[in-house]
Formats: sequence, C-alpha cells, structure tokens
Amino acid sequence: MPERPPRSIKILATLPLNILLNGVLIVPFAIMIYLAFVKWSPLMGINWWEAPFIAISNFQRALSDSRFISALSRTALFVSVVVPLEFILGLVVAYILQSEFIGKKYLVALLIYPLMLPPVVVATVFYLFFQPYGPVNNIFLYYIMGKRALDIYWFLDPTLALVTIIIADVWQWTPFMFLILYSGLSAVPKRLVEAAEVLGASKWRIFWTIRLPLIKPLILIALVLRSLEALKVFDYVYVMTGGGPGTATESISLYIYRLAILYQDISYAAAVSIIVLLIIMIISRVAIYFFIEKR
Amino acid sequence: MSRVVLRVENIVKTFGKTIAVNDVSFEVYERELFTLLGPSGCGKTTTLRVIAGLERPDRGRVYIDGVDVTDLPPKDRNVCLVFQEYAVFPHMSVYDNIAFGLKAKRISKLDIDNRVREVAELLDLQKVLWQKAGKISLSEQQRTAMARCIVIEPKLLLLDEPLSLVDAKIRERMRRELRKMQRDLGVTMVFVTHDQLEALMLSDRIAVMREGKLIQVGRPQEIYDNPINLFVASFIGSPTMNFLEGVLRVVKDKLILESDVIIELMRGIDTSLYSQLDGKKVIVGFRPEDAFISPEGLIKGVIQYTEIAGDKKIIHLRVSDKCSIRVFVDLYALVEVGDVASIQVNPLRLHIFDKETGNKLLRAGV
Amino acid sequence: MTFLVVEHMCKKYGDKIVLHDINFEVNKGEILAVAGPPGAGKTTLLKIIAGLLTPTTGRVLLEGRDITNTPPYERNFSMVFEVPPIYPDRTGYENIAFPLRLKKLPREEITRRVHEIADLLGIRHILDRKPHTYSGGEYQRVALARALVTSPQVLLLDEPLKALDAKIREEMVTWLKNLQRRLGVTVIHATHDPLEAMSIGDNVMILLHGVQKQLSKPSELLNKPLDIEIDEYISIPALNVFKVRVEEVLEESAVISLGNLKIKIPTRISKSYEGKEIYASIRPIDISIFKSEQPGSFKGKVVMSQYMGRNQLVTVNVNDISLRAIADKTFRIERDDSIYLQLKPERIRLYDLNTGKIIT
Amino acid sequence: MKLSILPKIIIACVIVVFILWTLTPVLWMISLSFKPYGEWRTPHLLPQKPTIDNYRMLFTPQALQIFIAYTAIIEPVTGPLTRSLIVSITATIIAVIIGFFTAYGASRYNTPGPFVLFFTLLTRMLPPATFLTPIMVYFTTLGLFDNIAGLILLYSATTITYAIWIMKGFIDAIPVEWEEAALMEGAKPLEVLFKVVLPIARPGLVVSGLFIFLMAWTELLFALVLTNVNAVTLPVQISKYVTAVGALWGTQAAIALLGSIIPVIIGYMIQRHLVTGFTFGLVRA
Repeated sequence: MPERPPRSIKILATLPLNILLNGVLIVPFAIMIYLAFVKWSPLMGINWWEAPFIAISNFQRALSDSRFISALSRTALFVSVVVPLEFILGLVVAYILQSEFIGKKYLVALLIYPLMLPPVVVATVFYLFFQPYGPVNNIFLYYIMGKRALDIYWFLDPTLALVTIIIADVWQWTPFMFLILYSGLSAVPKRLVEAAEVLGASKWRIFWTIRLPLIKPLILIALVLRSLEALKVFDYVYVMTGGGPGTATESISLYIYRLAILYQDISYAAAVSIIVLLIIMIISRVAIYFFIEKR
Repeated sequence: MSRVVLRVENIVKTFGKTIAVNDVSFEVYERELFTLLGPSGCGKTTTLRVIAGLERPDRGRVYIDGVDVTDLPPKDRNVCLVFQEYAVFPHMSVYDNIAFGLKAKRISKLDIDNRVREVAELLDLQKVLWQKAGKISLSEQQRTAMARCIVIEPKLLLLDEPLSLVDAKIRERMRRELRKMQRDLGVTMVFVTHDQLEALMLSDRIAVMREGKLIQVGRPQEIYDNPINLFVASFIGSPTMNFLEGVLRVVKDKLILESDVIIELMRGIDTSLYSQLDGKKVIVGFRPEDAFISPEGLIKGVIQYTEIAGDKKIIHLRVSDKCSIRVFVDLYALVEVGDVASIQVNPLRLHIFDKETGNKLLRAGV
Repeated sequence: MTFLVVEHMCKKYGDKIVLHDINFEVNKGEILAVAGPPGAGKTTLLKIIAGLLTPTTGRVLLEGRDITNTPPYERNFSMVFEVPPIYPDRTGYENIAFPLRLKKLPREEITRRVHEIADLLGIRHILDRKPHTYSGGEYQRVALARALVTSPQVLLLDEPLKALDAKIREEMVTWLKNLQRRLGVTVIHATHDPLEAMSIGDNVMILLHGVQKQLSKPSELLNKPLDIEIDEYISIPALNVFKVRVEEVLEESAVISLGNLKIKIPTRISKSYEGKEIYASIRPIDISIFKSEQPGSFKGKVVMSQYMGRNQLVTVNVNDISLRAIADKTFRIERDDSIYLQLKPERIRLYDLNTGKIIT
Repeated sequence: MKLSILPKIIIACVIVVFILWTLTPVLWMISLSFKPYGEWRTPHLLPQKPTIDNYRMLFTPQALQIFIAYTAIIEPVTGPLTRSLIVSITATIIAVIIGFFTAYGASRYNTPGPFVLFFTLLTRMLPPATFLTPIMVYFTTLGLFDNIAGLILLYSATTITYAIWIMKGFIDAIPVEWEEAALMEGAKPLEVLFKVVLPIARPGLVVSGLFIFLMAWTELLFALVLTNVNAVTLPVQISKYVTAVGALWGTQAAIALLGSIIPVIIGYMIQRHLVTGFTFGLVRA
C-alpha cells in the first residue's frame, strides 16, 4: 500500500472521529477541569460559567473526606476479591472443558449467557434472590439451617451486603474470564500439543508447560481489563443495596453519582472525579506497560 | 536386511466420505531411511500420523519392534514426530525444547544436561542453545525439533515434510546434513515429502503413494529406472519423463510408433519380444538423459526453447503437433531456438505403458 | 527505444537501505527474472515498478515516459502476489471479471474476455467453482487469469510458484514460458530459486541484500558470474570453493596450487596475483570421477554419495578438503572407496580474496 | 473402580455444579415472573397457579397503584422499550459508520495516530462515573437533558472504541495484496475501500454493530443521569421498579426478563466474537 494515505482516505479516517470525540467527550473533559477549581451548584442560582474561583479547596476537601476515602478503599477491596476469584473459577472450568466430549459446544454456549445480560437485570435477579423470603434463605439455607435461615437479612448487614455484590459480579463476569482462557487454550496450535504428547508428556504437564505459558499474555490482558471493568461497579450497588446499609457498600461510582445528582454538589463531584481519574490512569498506564506492552 | 523395526498392515483410514489411506502395508528395517512420497493429499501424512498414534486407523495394525502398538497412545510407542510447521515450542529456549522429552521421563538433571549438550553439539545448535526457539531461523528450528526427538533415542523417528518451508539454498544443504546424521546415528526414519528429488537423495527405500494407495515400493534407483506405471514414471524424475502416445507397430526389425506422425523408435529389434505388442494403443516413455542429439538420431524435431537445470541444459524439441520431447545437452552447449535436431534414444531405457491401464507393458532390454 | 527502464533506483526505510542503485532495461515481450534469497528486496522492487511504492531516488520510464510517480491505477500493469488476490467467497468467474467490472465494461464484453483468457489458461472448467475447491496449480492460474484479463503492458510476478508442490512447480515453469511466448506480454518474474530464474528469464538479474550484483543472459551468468557470491548463489548442487595459491602466471594460463596439488588453468590474469592467495571455484558437474588414476587427477576418499535419479552427487575428501562431484547414475560407488577426481581446468573460475570479484 | 474413572467423575461434578450456579438465578426469575402475588414468598420453585398478571401490569401501570406509594413509574413499559431501541440502533449506526472509516485508516495507515486510538481505549477503560458530572452539565447547557438525542450522541461517542478495534481486527485479516491488486486494476483508493474492503469486511460491520447495540442497550449510569421523564430507557425503568418502595417482586422479575431477551439473542448471534469484542480485538478468538 502507498506509505502516505491518499487525501480522501485521510479525511474520512480522521475528521468524523475527531468531530464526535471532541464534541461529546473532550469539551466536557475541559469543563470538568474548570468546574473542579470553582465553587458551583445548580442550587446557587447562577450559571456555572459565572461561578467563583476557589483554587484547590475542592481537592483539599476531597482528601480529608472520610466517605470518599472509604468508598475508594472499599471499591479497591471489591476488585481485589472479585478478579482473582473469577480468574481461578474461569481457569478451572476452561481446563476441564479442554477434553473433548459431545455437546461441549452447547455447554460453552450455555455457560456464557450471563455476559449478555444487562448488569441492571443481574442486579434485579440477585436483589430478589437475597430477599428474606427469597430462595437463598427460603430454599437453600432453609435446607441447611432450618427456620433460623429466615432471620438472615442480607442487605442489612455490612459484610453480607458486600458479599451479595461480590456474588452478583462473580456470577456475571466469571464467564468472561472463562471465555478468554478457553478460546486462548483452544487457539494453541494443535501441532504443539501433539508434539508434546509424542514426547511423552502427560495431559497435566502439557497444560502447565505448553498451554498455560503460551496464553500468559492473554491472561494478563484479561486481568487488566477485568480489573478496570470491576472498578466501575455501579449497577449492582445502586439496585441491590443502594450503597447500604448506611454507606457500607457505597462504591466510588455511586458516591460520585450521589454527589452530582442527590447533593447537587457539582464542583466537588468534578474534583473527586478528577482525583479518581488520575489514580486509575496512572495505575492502568503502569499495568498496561507492565503487562501488555512487555508482551 | 536387518531387523524389522516397523510393520504396517492393511491400514485403512477414512475422514467422513473420503478414504485418506486405502489398505496400505509396508515394513521398515533397522537403521533405514524409508520415505513416503506422493502429491499433496495422497494420504502420506495421515499414514505417518497413524504410525505416531495421533490418528486411530479404521482397520489394520501397526507393529513397532514386533509389538502391536495400534491401540497405544503416542507416548507409549517410543516414536517421535517432527512436524512441517510449529515444530518447536516457541516460548521455551532451545535447551528446554530439547530437554522436554527427557524431563517427562524423570531422568536425573545431570544426565539430561549431558545428553542435551551432546545432541546440540551434533546438530550444531550450541550457538543458539539459550535463545527462545521462536526467535531462531527456520532451519535452526527444524534442527531443534530433530534434536528434541533424537535425544530421547526413539525406536523410530517420523518426519512430516520438515524441509518444505525452508528456502531453496538452505534446503539443499540440510538434505545432506540430514542424510549424514541419519547414517552416523543409525536412527530408523520414516520421512514424508512431496518432493521426488528429496526422496531420491535421502532414502534407502521409497514408497510412492497416490490417492491413499501404495503404488510402488523399492530402492530409489529401482523406482527411477523401473517405474511400474505411468503415474510413478511421470512423478519421479526431474524434468518429467518424455511421453509419446500412439499405436505400436512392428515392421521387419523396426519398432514404429504411429502417432499424428510416424516415429521410428528402434532398429534391429528382437521381433519375438515385441510381436505381442503390435497394434496396441500405448504410451512410450524415455527420460531426457536417456536420449542424446546425434546425426543418425531417428527422431527429428525443432528446438522451441532451452532451460537451465542445475548441472545441465534442457532443450525442448517439437516433433509434431501432439508430440514434443525434452533432451539434455551440456550446460555450456551452444544451441539456438529454431535449430533442427535429431535424437537417438538409448534402446535399453525405453519404457512402454498400456494407454488404458497405464501399467508397464515392457521395458526394452529387460 | 527500450520498453521499460529503471535508472539509479534506491529505496530506504528509515536508515535501512533496502535497494541501492538498481539499473536495468526490459525490451517489449521479454521476461526479466529477478533472483535473490528471501529479504533481498525483490518484492520492494516489484512494488516500486507497479507504483505501489515510490522510490527514495531514481526513475522508472515506460517507453521514454517518466512514470515514477504515476499512481498504480493509471499504469495498466498487473501483479500476481505470493498471496494471490482471489476472494474466497466469489467464484472463479467473479474473481477474473472483477477488474473488468472496475473498468465498467459492458456485460457481454466482460464474459467474452473472461472466457477467452480462461480457455487460454485451461481453467474454463473451474470458472463456476469456489476457490477452496481449487488445486495449487489451478489457484495460481486463476490469479494469472485475473492479472492478464486487463491485457496489462507489464506483468509482475512475485514468487508465483513458491507455494506449489515441487512437481507442479516444475510444470508451471514450462507452462508460464509457453504462455508468455503466445501472449508476448512483458514479464518481470521474481523468485528465490536461481534455477527457476535461469529457466524462465530471457535475462536474469541477481539481487543479493538489495544490491544488483549482475544482469545478463542465463548462459553468460553461468559462464562468467561477476563475483563469488553470485557463483555460490546460482549453482545447485552447491559450488566447490577453496583457497588456492597462484604459483606462476604465464602468457595464456596460470598455475594454481592447492596444498601439494598443482593445476594449470587456461586464463589470462595479471602478474600482480603471482604468489598471492585467491579463491577458486568449480561446479560439481565439472569434476569427473574415475576408478583408476588419470593424467592430472587427484586421489580422494568417498565420504557419501546421494543418488539424484539421473546422476549421483558424490562427496569426496581430497586431503582434508571436501569436494562434491557428479557421477553418472550407473557408476557403482560405496563409502570409503578411493577414487580419482579430474577437474576440468577450463571450468575453474578464480576470484580475488578480499573483493570477491572475478579475476580474468 | 479403575483409577482413570475418578477424574472423569470429578469433572462431571464440577460441570454440574457450574451449570446449576449459572442457570438457577435466571430460571428462578422466570418462574417468579409467572407467580401470582400470593406465591411470591413461597419456597417452591415452579408457580402453582401460573399467571401473566405481572406482565400485564407492566403495560397498565395504573393497576400498580394498589401496591406502591411512590408512583414515578406510571409509564407503560412500551415507552422505555421503544426509546431504548431507537437510542441503541441510532447510536450503533453512527458508531459503526465512523468506526469503519477510522478502523480502515488505523489498520492500513495508522492515520488517526496512536494518541487518538489510545484516547478511545481510555474512554472505555475509565469508569463512566468520572465523566458523569461534566457530561450532565454540558448536555444540560446544550439543552440535551432528558432528550434521547443526547443519549444517542453520548452512546455513539463512548462505544466507538469497540467499532474501531473490532473492525480493525477484521480489516487487518484482509491481505493488503488484495487491495494492491485492485489498485493496479484501475480502482481509485475510495473505490478500493467500498468495492474491495467493505464487502469482505461486512461480517465485521455486523459483529461490531451488534456488539455496540449490546453496550448501548445495557447502559444504566448515564441514562439515569441524563433522563427524567421523556427519555427514560428500559434499564432506567427496570432500576425504578427495583428501587421502588413496595412489594413488586413479580413485576420486577417480569420487567428484568423483558429487558434481557433482546441482548441474549444478539449475544448468541455474535457468540464467536464476544471475546474479540470485550477485549477490543486484542484477543482474537
């Protein structure tokens, strides 16, 4: 292909994208930075471009805001529990499904349908699941603990509430890990596996010394992307626990949502957003460099 | 000949409707390089995979060292297979690649190290020993794959077109090295290729296959000089054998071929030998090197163009509309397109095939 | 006036020189074969001639007109790539007709031309089948049909036969040469196989690591390779090369010595080489083997002999130098036999030790 | 019992457990959506007296008044359903068209440059919440608050990343020689794009289109922020039902089920490409 793109292609490939991105995302990005350094709320009755300048007091307030700090740390805890759990479960099922058996194709199709559900639907399902008279207490635990099962109020106990969120996320996103690992493992060239077989390696040894190392880059990508996705958790928390009891399960996304919508504290919400943005950008830049670009 | 290492008995293998291997049987002796030769899709690779245990035959048995291994998994057959591509584990170093087979057998670390270094020495891989196998050149990768097999001292080394992806110049050197290594180590090898020259140069014996069937088995010279049918005659030998189609006539002591023009093949023949072929529809074949330009040549033709074939020059001669033949001349001979030349065929090397069945009717002088 | 001229063409990617100072001419209806190992710059050269790439310096002239910067869609050249451009989801007919559809030709003319080219290339029977049902040879011929149906001024072939089975490749060389004779189209044929190049090309250009080493007729290339690198590249089976000392330079000949063996070579070389070390090369075909002693022959021990059908390649050790010779197929030879080699003096070529250039 | 049978049994058990774990929640929700009010709290799995009242109630919200105090969800579900369809389809078309051209430029000439491409990835990797505040302010100023046009613009911008990267994967798979051959046969660069690349990359358009539809259809956060009454989408309506005070189990299950039929169908249409989609084409199944 000619090195320099012909003019018509160059325009088609850059102009529309720039219009869309600048118009919809980059301008608001600039506004956010402006808002973070002013004091404004719709309740003040003035337009946001006339708001008084207050330098970095929003940021100072954020750094000393315990609710913000605990929301951040809680989200981090959530991610550090959910992602490894999903990886291990996904790996176990992917390893198991390596051996050929009839109907495997349908089983794989069946196991991945949670990926396709809107998160708000999954949240609804588990909201109903963990109700006092819902199936968890009424059927499963009843079978184990008898009558006392009905007294478990999942959404009123801080740790139990967080557990329900974790279960919902693991239920929906383990198939994501499984799907990546499974397609990675089956994409390993058949010749390599056959060569190892002929050299006398057992099925287990082939998995550990051939299949797994070859999909290492894939695993890293899956972990990085899954962690970034898990940081966004909102639907489950908003629908199932509403951040409750109290603010025991409030994720950072829900906190920013509340600041902007409930308390209408726009400029402070902007500042908090920028801090979160910076933290995640730095972490993802390091993670992408360390995991993906090293590949 | 010495001990039989591999015996393949009436192997049949089908994939859906197509019969990939159709009742193939042969034996391979100890320290022999046995080649399965044939065009793509003739079932040679499938046969190799059946021997290695990567494919289960529908019918037939495979014996290695007299032991029936047909139902054993690949690792219990003490064989090793070198593939055409993806031959090495790209993410491991060359050292780990070679040691892979030994580690699976729980051999002491020290012992592994010695054997790996020794084989690496033999295959001139010391320089790349610690590089990632995916990063080294294609010919080094193939040698690593071979080293990996040799180090576990299998009873049988199987190679599936290992040289076909390598560049023309390096391939020629690797053919010599492979043959020399096989001779020095005395490893029994079954080699699969579609390149007939490669088969001739490397093998002790060749099995020519076509559409799943075994056509002819024999020493390279035997297959080259005495092909049993038209397919083997045309497939073996570069450039391809010359073929002239027509009706055979015995006139006094002359052998004539009536094609769209009368071509006199031989004089002073023993009529009794050829009389039963008189009037038969045949295809007459002779190899380009078995004919030469000479003033009293019987076949006349016009030179269309010339070709360089390594050590010799080939001239393309148009005898008639339907017949054209190729003949070798010295590399530096001065022959021009358009010259007229007369060709004398070496009577001892004239093959006659039946037009319908393609089978060999007679080879003059035998 | 020659048909296609390339003058002082260079191509650089960053600071890596891919082609430097390529100069050649191609007459109308001729085949120029470009031979070189993979990575020598053949594809880059073809793409520059096709107009897909622009050279860093240098010009491309077609019948005197400078077309260096004309876009490919105005040159009416055709190119068949290593990965032939055949759309898998369309039939043979559709694939071949595609370029004519681009030119918006009337329907019947498209059908007429496609059938005409299909008959010429003997692929009429597979026109309505999908590409995945084609054999290797058929695949190449459909690609060729698509390239030829627009009756291009120049046809560029980039390793067209590389993916084929050895047998089919050999037949395709003859078939291609025949086809070119009948069509008279100017062809530039790139290949990594020197024999294929020398068989198919009216002229052959040897391209080694981006440098145009030699451009001449195949026979001249064989008789007088300009340097040792070319000589080694074009000779299959591999060339014998060894270091020799020039003992004496005479009027019409020179005497070289290899250890204690002396050979007189009928060649005129400058006196300055006397007493100096130089390279000598000889092809296996130019060494004859005898069972008994011959005048001017050397004694040697057979290391290995490889049967090649019409002859045998014999590796022989002559006091610690290993030589390869060709023996007739009927010559009975075993490992460790002692035999006598006779080198044809007029077939030995001498090269300067450091420049590698041929000494004449 | 031969030793080799044991691993097979373990495998079978793990698979059965995993199937139960994956199926029970949704199966139970389906059965709940057909249970009358009386049976909502009973422990048995299948409805004794199945009824479709819960679904009927979605379409006639007045009937809901007897159950709930807060009546923000008066609107019949057909409103949010059609709005979600309009928003998702339009956003998909915009994103796929712009994405195709950008992907072709990126694949063949990396025209938009590495930074722009990284920025599009970034928009997908960063939590949407961090963009929420300025988007709300900006869209309100532009008068796009509570207006589906706003959502359409926002969704096409935030999902274009998928279009670019998935399409780039498909275009990369097309050998460059095919375009070069067409170039030499007289096709101008734009003709090459539309006559050679587009027809062959059509499956890529379908896959990225369906994937973007999936992303737009399932989005909740921005929808919550940018809609009030007129532009409420289905996910927002579902969240209203679930966070509404009052016993609505059956209807909540019903609307949740309604919201997941279309995405599951689409998900299975592009099942083979889900991995490519979710990993932005970095992993090709």
